[in-house]
Amino acid sequence: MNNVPDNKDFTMTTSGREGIRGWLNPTRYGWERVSYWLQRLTGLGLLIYFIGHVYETSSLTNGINAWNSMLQLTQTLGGHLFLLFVIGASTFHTVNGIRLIFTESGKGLGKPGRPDYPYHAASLNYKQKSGIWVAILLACIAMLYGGMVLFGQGG
Amino acid sequence: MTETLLYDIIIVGSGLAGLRAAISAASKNKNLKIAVISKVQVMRSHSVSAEGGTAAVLYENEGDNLESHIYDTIKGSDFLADQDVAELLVKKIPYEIIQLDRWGMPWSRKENGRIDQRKFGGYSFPRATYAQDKVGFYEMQTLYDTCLKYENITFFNEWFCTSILHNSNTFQGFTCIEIKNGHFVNMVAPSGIICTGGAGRIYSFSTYAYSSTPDGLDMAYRAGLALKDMEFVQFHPTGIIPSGILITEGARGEGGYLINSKGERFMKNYAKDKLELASRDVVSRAMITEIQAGRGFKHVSGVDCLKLDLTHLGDEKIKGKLAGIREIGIKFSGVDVINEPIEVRPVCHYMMGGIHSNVDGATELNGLWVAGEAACNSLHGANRLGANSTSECLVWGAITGELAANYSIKYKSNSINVDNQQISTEEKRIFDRIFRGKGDVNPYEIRKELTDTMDENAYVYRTESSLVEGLKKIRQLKSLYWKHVDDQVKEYNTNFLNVMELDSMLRVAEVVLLGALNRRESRGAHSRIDYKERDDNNFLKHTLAYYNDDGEPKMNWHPVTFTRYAPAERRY
Amino acid sequence: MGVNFNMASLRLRESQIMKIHYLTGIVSLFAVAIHILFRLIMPFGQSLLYQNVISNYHNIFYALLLESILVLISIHGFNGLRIILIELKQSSRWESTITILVLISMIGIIAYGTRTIVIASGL
Amino acid sequence: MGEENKKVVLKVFRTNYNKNESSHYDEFEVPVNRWTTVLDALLHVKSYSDTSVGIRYSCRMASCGSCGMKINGRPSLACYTKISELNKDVIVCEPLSNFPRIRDLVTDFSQFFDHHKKIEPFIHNDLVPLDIKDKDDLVEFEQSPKEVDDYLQFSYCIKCGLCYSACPTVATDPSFPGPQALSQTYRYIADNRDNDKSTRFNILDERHGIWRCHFAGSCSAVCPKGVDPALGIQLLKGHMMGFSKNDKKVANLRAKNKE
Ligand SMILES: Cc1cc2nc3c(=O)[nH]c(=O)nc-3n(C[C@H](O)[C@H](O)[C@H](O)COP(=O)(O)OP(=O)(O)OC[C@H]3O[C@@H](n4cnc5c(N)ncnc54)[C@H](O)[C@@H]3O)c2cc1C
Ligand code: HEM
Ligand code: SF4
Ligand code: F3S
Ligand code: FES
Repeated sequence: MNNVPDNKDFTMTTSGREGIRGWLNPTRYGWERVSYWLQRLTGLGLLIYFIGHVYETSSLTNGINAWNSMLQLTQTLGGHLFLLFVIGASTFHTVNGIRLIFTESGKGLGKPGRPDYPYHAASLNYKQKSGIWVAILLACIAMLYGGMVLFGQGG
Repeated sequence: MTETLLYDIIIVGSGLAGLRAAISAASKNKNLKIAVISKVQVMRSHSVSAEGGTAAVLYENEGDNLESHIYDTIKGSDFLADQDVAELLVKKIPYEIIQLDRWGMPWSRKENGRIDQRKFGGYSFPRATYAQDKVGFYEMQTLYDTCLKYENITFFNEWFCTSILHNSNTFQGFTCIEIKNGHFVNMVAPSGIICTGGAGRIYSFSTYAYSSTPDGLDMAYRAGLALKDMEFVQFHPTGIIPSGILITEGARGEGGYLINSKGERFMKNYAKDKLELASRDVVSRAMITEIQAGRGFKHVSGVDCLKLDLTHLGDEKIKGKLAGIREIGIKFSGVDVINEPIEVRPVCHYMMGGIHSNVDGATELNGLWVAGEAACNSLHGANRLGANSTSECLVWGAITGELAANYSIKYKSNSINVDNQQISTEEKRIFDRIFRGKGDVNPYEIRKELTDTMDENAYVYRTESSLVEGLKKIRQLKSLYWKHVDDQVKEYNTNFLNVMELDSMLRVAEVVLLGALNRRESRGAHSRIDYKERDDNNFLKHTLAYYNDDGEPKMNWHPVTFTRYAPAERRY
Repeated sequence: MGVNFNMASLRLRESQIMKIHYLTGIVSLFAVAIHILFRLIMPFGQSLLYQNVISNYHNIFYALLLESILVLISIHGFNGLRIILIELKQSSRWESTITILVLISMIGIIAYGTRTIVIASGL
Repeated sequence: MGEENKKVVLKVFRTNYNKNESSHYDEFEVPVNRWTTVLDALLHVKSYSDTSVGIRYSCRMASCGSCGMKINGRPSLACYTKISELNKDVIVCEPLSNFPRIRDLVTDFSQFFDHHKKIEPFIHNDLVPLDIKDKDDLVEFEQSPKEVDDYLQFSYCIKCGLCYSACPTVATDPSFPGPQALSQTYRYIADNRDNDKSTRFNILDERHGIWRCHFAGSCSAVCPKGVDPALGIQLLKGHMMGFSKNDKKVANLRAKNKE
């Protein structure tokens, strides 16, 4: 315990720090960076949706009219698009999240070994990348299906 | 007044020697305040480039013995080594190897868990202790990390030392420039250790890091200390073209061949027992002879060369033991050594000479020691065996660290009485005469001319006329109107440092040439076409050069210490 | 500092928090899956009819499911928010503030959602 | 030097000291051949065009870690990037992100080094004397080649800071140790000469510690030495969570008389 670093040592010199600008172009370092960015974005998006959803359902307590007028709000084009985003986001976040739970517990990354030039980082392997692609793909499929359900009913 | 910092021990240079000295001193007494100054960030010192191995006798019950290491070293030196020094190295280095193991060094291992060793040029037993082909790098890392254990070691990253402060014959401190902001600072202490490494950047074709310039040697030289045996410059047989980056001798130790344009292993004509694993001077001379006889290759850049063939070693051995070499080959030469031979040429690699010291690394100034490549305690004589240099750094790092610590404990800071005159003279020298100096010749062009001259006139083979011509050229360059710094900003001014480095290069190059001119014999790495034989009657002695106020250096001689072996003919 | 009273003693190790984060993530995956399945067993439009929704709520197991989703996702989501925020700016003041605000919002949302569930399920 | 004598334009980031630190880019035309590295080109500029370019360099063979900079937007070693590989006529050199700037391409590494120091990067072992005092201690640890391979890769780190420059967490969080320091922790934990996990776990199990890595992988993508810091970090997390069992057998000293 006595070795916990003392954060006060580090002054807040952010000079030279990339800051949130570093998020702007998620593709420049490869798929893992895209995954990082999407996981954050979808996580935040879902949180907003979740808060909204809890608020939305609270109208149940005020009877059928309140519920219906609340539903009315979501039955718009914008509402449907937002719902579509939520479907995609939750699919991606969940699938990628499961991948990350494994990864961040050290599973599926390969073993350290003697690196051979030209170096290929074991951790940025095919399994990981395909995990990300699958998450994106499933998110797209879910959105397509969701779109069919939502818009198919002439919403 | 300039700022003054007081420490108990100041170590200039943070290569293997400097860091080893710091740990040795720091563990001696926790209250000693130790400063480690380096013109590069501490862990970036040139020592990280060492590749092949560190020589030590580890397996006495498997056929190796200390005596054999001592003899190999002395024979390698062409009998110019001080024999007591060689003995001391050989006795101490096994400790250092095991010590590094305790500190986390990733030595390459045998299947039974013991430390592995490989063959190296000039040794009669596989004695080069290795960690893949990045020995120096791993040793540096181990020592650096271990230094972080000691709260009493302070690193001064990117501080450039310019001169030694002393009081007649007692060391007092150093003057430095903090590169980041350009401040001029005095560092004073009862004792100091100079570990500023080699100076191979006085040659153009060189394995050294850009930071390996002779400012440390020059600083001692200007303070009145002698430079010893500077004419002995080692040319390593296998530097790649055009960069001069080294292919370690370990590549030949693992079984690599040198071939000429007829596809012959020509070394059989020069060293029929040891072939490619003869000592470096022998192999380099053989290579130049082959090239001059027209049996060389032409590199696409137009340079003559020979080839190093590793293709028969196989994929697995190369990837396992020479991974770094393969990487260097692919990246810097465009050749994958698994598939094809790589073009190589003898390249400036090591300076046997340095600041004159005794067997303990003590200099002519009380309280000042030297260790590592900057020192010349005469371990290597006229030619160093590969893998003996990192050994030297570790052993004398440890010795001088301890001696300096004892000295500082004994004398404390009350021996210090800094001469302000010296400080202001130094301030004038570097700021008035260099930083604000005037000139119209581009110093970088001078530097190029200087290093090309050295390549041309003081390479593997030397003659009276090449040396005289070289000396003339250097003196002419010196007299040109070049000492000026275009960049007048204080912060991180590398232009200023480059010009200061050049100033020292010119002086030290002159000493190298003059020493070579005076030594009218061929011994070890110094081969004179006009004096082909070793001449033990006249030249079995060390060269000393003393500074003489920008006049010609004062040259002198110094006897060699013999304890057990009389000079004999040297064959491999 | 007032905010920082004796947080240290209450403080979970960051590895414990991450375990909770992962666990809440995975468990809520199953919980949400059931929640959505309930919506898909009948045509989507019908699933949103007030009567159907309320009758779902009256199923005590479903209500408990909703409650657990509420708790799990609040913990997971707000912890995620906390992570992002403490990476953006460092000072013990900011961090304590974030921790407290996140805890308050978490509890607030859980309370507010629980109120809905309790009332709608007619308990 | 014969061969294709091409020219490229180097666009170099400059801090301007005179005009209150407003920065700009300078352009220089330099001749290149197939071996020219970005470092060679910059040194050419320094020698013959503008001596004031601030740049840090030493070994020119990718082992000292001095010359990290952003080349065409990507953290790279200047001595390890050949112009011919870049396939561009304009090459943009900028200082590494996430380090305070000192001058032009030179950045301040003190915080980066501090992070490294904080993780106590040296062997901890309370069973064996770590400093050799006398001849009786003159035995090495028994460590098989396979056990060396468990940590060797992480030992390749040259402290160049490229990973630190690329990591999105470091970009906003100066207290986060960063990929270099974290992977060095793994290096020592994986080394079977070390027997003290708990101290290092305690150091890292902290608000701004190891958990602030979200496996963005950018560190491993830019590492010039194949260290793969992301791998070390995730493996370390697995150990800290107790999800991966630690099957490391702490090394013994070789019995003195055993062959
Ligand atoms: C490519 C290569 C491979 C090699 N391989 C091997 C090998 O396999 N085995 C072997 O035994 N040897 C080898 N050597 C030789 C060996 O590496 C060196 O002799 C040894 O590393 C020198 O170490 P050092 O501690 O003396 O100095 P260096 O490591 O050279 O360090 C010099 C230090 O001094 C500092 N310094 C210099 N001037 C100043 C100043 N004015 N102010 C402040 N600081 C200053 C520098 O910053 C640096 O920290 C090799 C050499 C080269 C070039
Ligand atoms: C349903 C299954 C879910 C799983 C498996 C899951 C998993 C994860 C994982 C693994 C992370 C990354 C943590 C890290 O890298 O440090 C994460 C982050 C996050 N999650 Fe989830 N999550 C799920 C659902 C949700 C939901 C529904 C929300 C919204 C309320 C949410 C909000 C967040 C937020 C805000 C983050 C922070 C982003 C970050 O740290 O980069 N998650 N989740
Ligand atoms: S991990 Fe790689 S990128 Fe990071 S400092 Fe070490 S060598 Fe450089
Ligand atoms: S880039 Fe940063 S987020 Fe983790 S995987 Fe590497 S440390
Ligand atoms: S100069 Fe040493 S890494 Fe580039």
